[in-house]
Amino acid sequence: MSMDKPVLELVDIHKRFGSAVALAGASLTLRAGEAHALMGANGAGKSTLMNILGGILQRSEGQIRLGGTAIEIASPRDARRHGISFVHQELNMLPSMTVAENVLIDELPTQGGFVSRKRMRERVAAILERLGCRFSPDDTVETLGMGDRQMVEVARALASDPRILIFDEPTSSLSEREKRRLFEVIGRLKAAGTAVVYITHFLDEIFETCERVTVMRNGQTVTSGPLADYRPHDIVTHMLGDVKLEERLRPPRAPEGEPVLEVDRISRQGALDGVSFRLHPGEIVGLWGLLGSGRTEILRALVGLDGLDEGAIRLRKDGRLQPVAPGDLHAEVGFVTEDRRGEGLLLPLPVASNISFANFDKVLGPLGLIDRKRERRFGEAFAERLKIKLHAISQPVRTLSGGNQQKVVFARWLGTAPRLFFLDEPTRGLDVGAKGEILKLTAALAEGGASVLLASSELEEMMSLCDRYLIVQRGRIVGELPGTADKETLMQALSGPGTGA
Amino acid sequence: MRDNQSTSFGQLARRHGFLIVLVAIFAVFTLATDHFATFGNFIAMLHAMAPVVVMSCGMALVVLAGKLDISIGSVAFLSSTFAVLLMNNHGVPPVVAFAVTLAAGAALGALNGFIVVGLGINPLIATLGTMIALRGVALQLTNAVLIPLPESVRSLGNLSIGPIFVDILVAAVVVIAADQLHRRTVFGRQLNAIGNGEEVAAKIGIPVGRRVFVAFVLSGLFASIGGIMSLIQVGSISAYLGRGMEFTAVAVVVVGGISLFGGRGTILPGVVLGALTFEMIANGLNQMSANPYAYRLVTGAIIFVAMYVDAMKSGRIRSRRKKLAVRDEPGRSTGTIAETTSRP
Amino acid sequence: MRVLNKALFAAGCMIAATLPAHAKDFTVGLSWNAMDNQLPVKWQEYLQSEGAKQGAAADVNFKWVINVADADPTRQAANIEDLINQGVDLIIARAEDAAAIGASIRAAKEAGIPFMTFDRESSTTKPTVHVGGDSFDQGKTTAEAFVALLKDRGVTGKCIELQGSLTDVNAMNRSKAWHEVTDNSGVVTTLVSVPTEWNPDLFRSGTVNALRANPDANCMFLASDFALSAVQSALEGADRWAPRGDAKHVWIATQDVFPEAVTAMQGGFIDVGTTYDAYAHAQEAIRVAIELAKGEDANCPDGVCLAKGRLATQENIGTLENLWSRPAN
Amino acid sequence: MLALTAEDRGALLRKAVVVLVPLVVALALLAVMQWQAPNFFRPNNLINILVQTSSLGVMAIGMCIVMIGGGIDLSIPANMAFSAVIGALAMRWGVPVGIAVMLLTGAGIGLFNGVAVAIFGMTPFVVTLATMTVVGGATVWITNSQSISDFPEIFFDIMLARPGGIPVSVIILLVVAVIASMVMSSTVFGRWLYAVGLNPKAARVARVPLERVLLLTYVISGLLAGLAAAMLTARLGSASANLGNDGVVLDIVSACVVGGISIYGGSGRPIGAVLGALFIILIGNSLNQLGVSYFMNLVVKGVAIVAFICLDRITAGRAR
Repeated sequence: MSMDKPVLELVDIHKRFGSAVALAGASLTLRAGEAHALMGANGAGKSTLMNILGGILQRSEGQIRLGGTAIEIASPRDARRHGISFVHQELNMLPSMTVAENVLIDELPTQGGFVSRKRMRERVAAILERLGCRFSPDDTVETLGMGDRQMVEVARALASDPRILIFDEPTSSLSEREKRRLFEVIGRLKAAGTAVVYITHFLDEIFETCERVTVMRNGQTVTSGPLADYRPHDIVTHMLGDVKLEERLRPPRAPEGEPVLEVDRISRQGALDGVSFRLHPGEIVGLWGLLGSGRTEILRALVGLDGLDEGAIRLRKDGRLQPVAPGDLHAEVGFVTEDRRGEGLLLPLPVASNISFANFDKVLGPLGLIDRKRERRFGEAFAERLKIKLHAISQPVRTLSGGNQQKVVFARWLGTAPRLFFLDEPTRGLDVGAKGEILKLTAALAEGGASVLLASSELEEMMSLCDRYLIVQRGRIVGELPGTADKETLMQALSGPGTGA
Repeated sequence: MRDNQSTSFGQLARRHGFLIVLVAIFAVFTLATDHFATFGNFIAMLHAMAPVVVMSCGMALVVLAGKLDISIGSVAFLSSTFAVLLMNNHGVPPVVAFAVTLAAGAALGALNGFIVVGLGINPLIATLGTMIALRGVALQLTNAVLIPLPESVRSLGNLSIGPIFVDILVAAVVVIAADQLHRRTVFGRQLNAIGNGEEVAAKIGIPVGRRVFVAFVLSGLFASIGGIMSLIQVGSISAYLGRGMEFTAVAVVVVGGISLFGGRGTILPGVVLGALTFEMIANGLNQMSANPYAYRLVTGAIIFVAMYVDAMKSGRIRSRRKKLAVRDEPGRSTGTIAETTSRP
Repeated sequence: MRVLNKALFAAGCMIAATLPAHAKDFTVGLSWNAMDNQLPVKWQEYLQSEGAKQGAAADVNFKWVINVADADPTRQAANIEDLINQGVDLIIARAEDAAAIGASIRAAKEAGIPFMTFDRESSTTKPTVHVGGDSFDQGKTTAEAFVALLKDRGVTGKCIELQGSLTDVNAMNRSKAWHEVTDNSGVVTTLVSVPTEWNPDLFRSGTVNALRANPDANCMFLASDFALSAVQSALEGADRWAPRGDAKHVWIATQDVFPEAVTAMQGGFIDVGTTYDAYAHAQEAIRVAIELAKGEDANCPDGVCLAKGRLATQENIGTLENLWSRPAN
Repeated sequence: MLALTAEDRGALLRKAVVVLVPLVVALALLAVMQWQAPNFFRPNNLINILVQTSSLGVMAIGMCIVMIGGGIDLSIPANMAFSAVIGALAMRWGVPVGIAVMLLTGAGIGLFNGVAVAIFGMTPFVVTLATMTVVGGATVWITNSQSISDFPEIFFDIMLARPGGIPVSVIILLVVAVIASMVMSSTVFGRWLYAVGLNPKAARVARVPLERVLLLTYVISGLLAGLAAAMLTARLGSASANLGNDGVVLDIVSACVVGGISIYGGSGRPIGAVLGALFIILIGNSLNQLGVSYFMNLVVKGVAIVAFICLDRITAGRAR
């Protein structure tokens, strides 16, 4: 154990938003010269904790101690004053401006009222030197690759000489080489005595760079200690918690019949790398991977929401597989996005309009106009079938609870009776009851003969439904498991080959 | 999103596109008329475009922040009106009167800034409202009548040092000052950063509201300077002062390579080249005795070209193409499928 | 509804005609296309003062409803419709658009309201009466005097013409008269004609550019001198603003003789001009209005009553009487 | 769970305020008119107001549809003048040809805007600004700034008729308003358009053909500009370049803004645009009759625009 006194301690932090509890006793202890991995499934409370540390949110209870003394962090500026700096996951770049300006934009050095390019260049060149970057402070950011931009983000965080530096999923858009460089940088920072918090979903990375790990689940710290004491598998187990193996909603089935969809080596630079698979009628296929592994990207690329660089998609039409463009495939797919409020629903519009949105052909009146009565009946029929709780079919969908909103999304696609369903985190943010209903609904889809591609972070959910699993890592499908695979095997798959532990 | 290897036409057009157009226009008029490419005419063009350049500088600052100010014509008109009325009806000395104009311009800009930043109203609508209202006030004050300036002030319009008119120098000073402000001060760089992405800028810690507010104040101030210059040149104030200037300035800015999406382009030489483009067309067509209304056609066409280049630069057209281009080639072989790939 | 109105109006007219004469209210709707220079202001002033003066003598009590259309023909049409609906007794309108005003004239006719076009004639529909300046005669007077002057001085004039708005009948008439007189004079040729849309800025830039393209130009014809200051600036910039007798002098023929032009003419900068007699126009308009009010013939041949302008030269400018634009001193 | 959240109460309040305030303002205005200028309430004047509203209203509906999709079309008045002139020239081949040419010209220019905005992704503001410049210049060039009059009588007979005392142009406005309302509320296109304006991402996920929908909005606004051209040409008896005066575009935008159509897209209804147009005309007409100068009218209009948007924003509850 290190004898050093901790640089920073977050002790028993609680955070409530109204009646919702985001943090219920989270603790974190950072030491100088160490990288500390912060792990947790989606919604575990990592970002809330970091936002409290960064001064963006204020805690409800608990203590923050810096070098042993209790402090308040009232604003991002405050955080910086205390020597806390962030490298955000999404790069906050000013693309048309130079690297130097990007790094120092909020504290440009001046001389006689004018920005001193010379001093700016010198300061930034020194930081870039420390980072081992080969681009110049005068380069325009938009001419840099993603990795270099990440370095600019790091440089900006370093500009204020922080004692504590937080990396939030820094490698999600980096190539292998760029990743190596980042790790070297982290190594150098540690050597210089900086305390590093490293948030990631990639297990292999933490074993490479970190000395210590804290795992959070449901707003609490569940375990913390030297990384040497953990195996990858342990961490996954802590992250996902005790997976209660409920009864399967339906027994796994082997693929049967002719494939309805064939995906052939689709790629997009930086996101997907030669993804291929087949989908058979009536089966539920789980895309199993951690957040950021590329499962969402696969689904979105297939329906044409994001572009593709190469690859082919074939759909069964008239008895044989025929090539389709992603945009055209969209017409055959019921797509439930992970961002229900941002992409799934038209929040201010009535429930009825949201349900009828993809089903206008079924609610048209004699003049080719939408028949309000039929639209209402159509909506009500689904509301009843899916047990959507509402007081009027005409109420704005915004006013429904999350679970009922999600049912509206399902209702919309059910109406079109598609052969394919792509479900991306269909139960995100739902309570237990609503989750169960959505899962049953998913099973019913497959029973009805549709093929389902399901992406979810929750293992129990996957295990209660999937007929087989495609293991997704770094935009590739690295393996496949049958529906009978047990929890151990599935967890192992996440920390398996390619994660490099 | 932007891939960095996309040189070729896009960047070429961005770097030199408009210079080529400018040279072409220059060549055409030089060949087609006798007196186009003369020193005297060049000075005349600079003289004529001086007010436009000044007003466009203010517009450019606002546009660089990713906003828009279509009230500049009205601000110019109203703030100049104050000066004229003070001089003509109250015998106020010109220096004081014009100081009032500048103060009024800045104040009206501050009004715009307040509506946009303080009340959080879309700049287009906000300045549309003030554009209409301020023009109304000015017309009410002048009774919409053409009012000549006192002789002593009017004669300033042709004041020159050697062959160079003073207002060319004023415009030069303003444009250089605005350019330095944009390129070399903290304010200017942060404004540019806001234009790159308001949310990003806010996250990094730039005081977005304050900077945008000041940009509107400067826009109003520059509008009033341009108003004074235009006023003195014409020798009288009339309802035509500043009319349509908002659109001219937007056109100048766009043609000068300053992106309406904000954060891209520079005041020098952008604004000057933009203004020169339009002035050359006006002057050249005039000397060719072309139909004066052809000017608007050519102007519009030039704006379109500039905009196309702008859209291309911002990667909109390209990315769209890319998306559309992803079609399957039917002949492709099937290859191996993941069902059979290795297991862990 | 319309029939009823017509009937009521006709009945009203009959009653009015048979009643013994006493000072009766006569509401005039005055529609200005725009108030963009001193001329309409003066017109309005004179119309109101003459209305009071002549009206008192003829037992007609003039009342005025005035609106301005800000140079927009659509708005002017709407404004006149408003006047019709207020049931005015006479509409006097200065048209923005010579063709578009026809619709308003027709509408007034349908409502049984007499319509006087003022200053600018309609090119499409005949109003009850037109009163205005004789702009063709105005151009002609100026052009003839100008040609005579140059002949007398032995100068061959190469002129720049600054036209007005091409939608303004007066502007077109002046240009037509200028060309009719000068084109065959052998003394004066027009090198270039620049349309200004009555925009002072175009007066300036038009002059600058035309001089640039035609350095040998030595004379100008201005369709109006209301924006003289702009022309003066341009000439000063080219170092051509000089009184007669100076080698740099540009010979200038102008129209309207606004206050600045009076001063310039007195200073020797402008050579000839023809007044646009605001006072005479107003006087004539009121005379005709009173005849209409009384239901009598206004004595306008073809329904047109025109007041001619007077020639102004450097010689007589000091002595012209009743010149509205002479600066008070 | 089903109770109204604060946000919804805000939305309700907002709806109420947005409807109530213009109503109160209009009523107050009418009260003043009753007191100060009783002529205002003569049936003829009221019809006159409706006639004036008709062409502005038709153009405002076009703008409203573009704005619901999140765009703006500054070229409507210039397009209208151009269509009027081209159509007027085509009148020599008969009235139906003339009117058809007006509509087609308008729609054609709309198509051009639509392609530039929807396909090439250019900013609507500048695209339509450039179109405005080009088309405006072309109009002046073609006509040499002169008016084209000289139409067959039958044109006026049709367009200026007053069946049942109601002018044809008012009937046209009503028909367009009803159709537009139906299209926006009850057709697939309408639903798509609201979705595109509200949330393009969600619309894309819900399989809305974004580009085509946006393109169509500009074609519609162009078509309606052509229709307004026919109405105005008949009313003025002439077509000329200055039909497309700068002030008109401001009136159109003002009508939409006052009529509760959001500049950010996704909300508002055509009937709002019509009422907004009525409001703008009403202000002009009543201030005119009260003897208030046209210039103060401008001031009132400008302040009204900012005030309405401000009201909308304050009551909107959430920032956009």
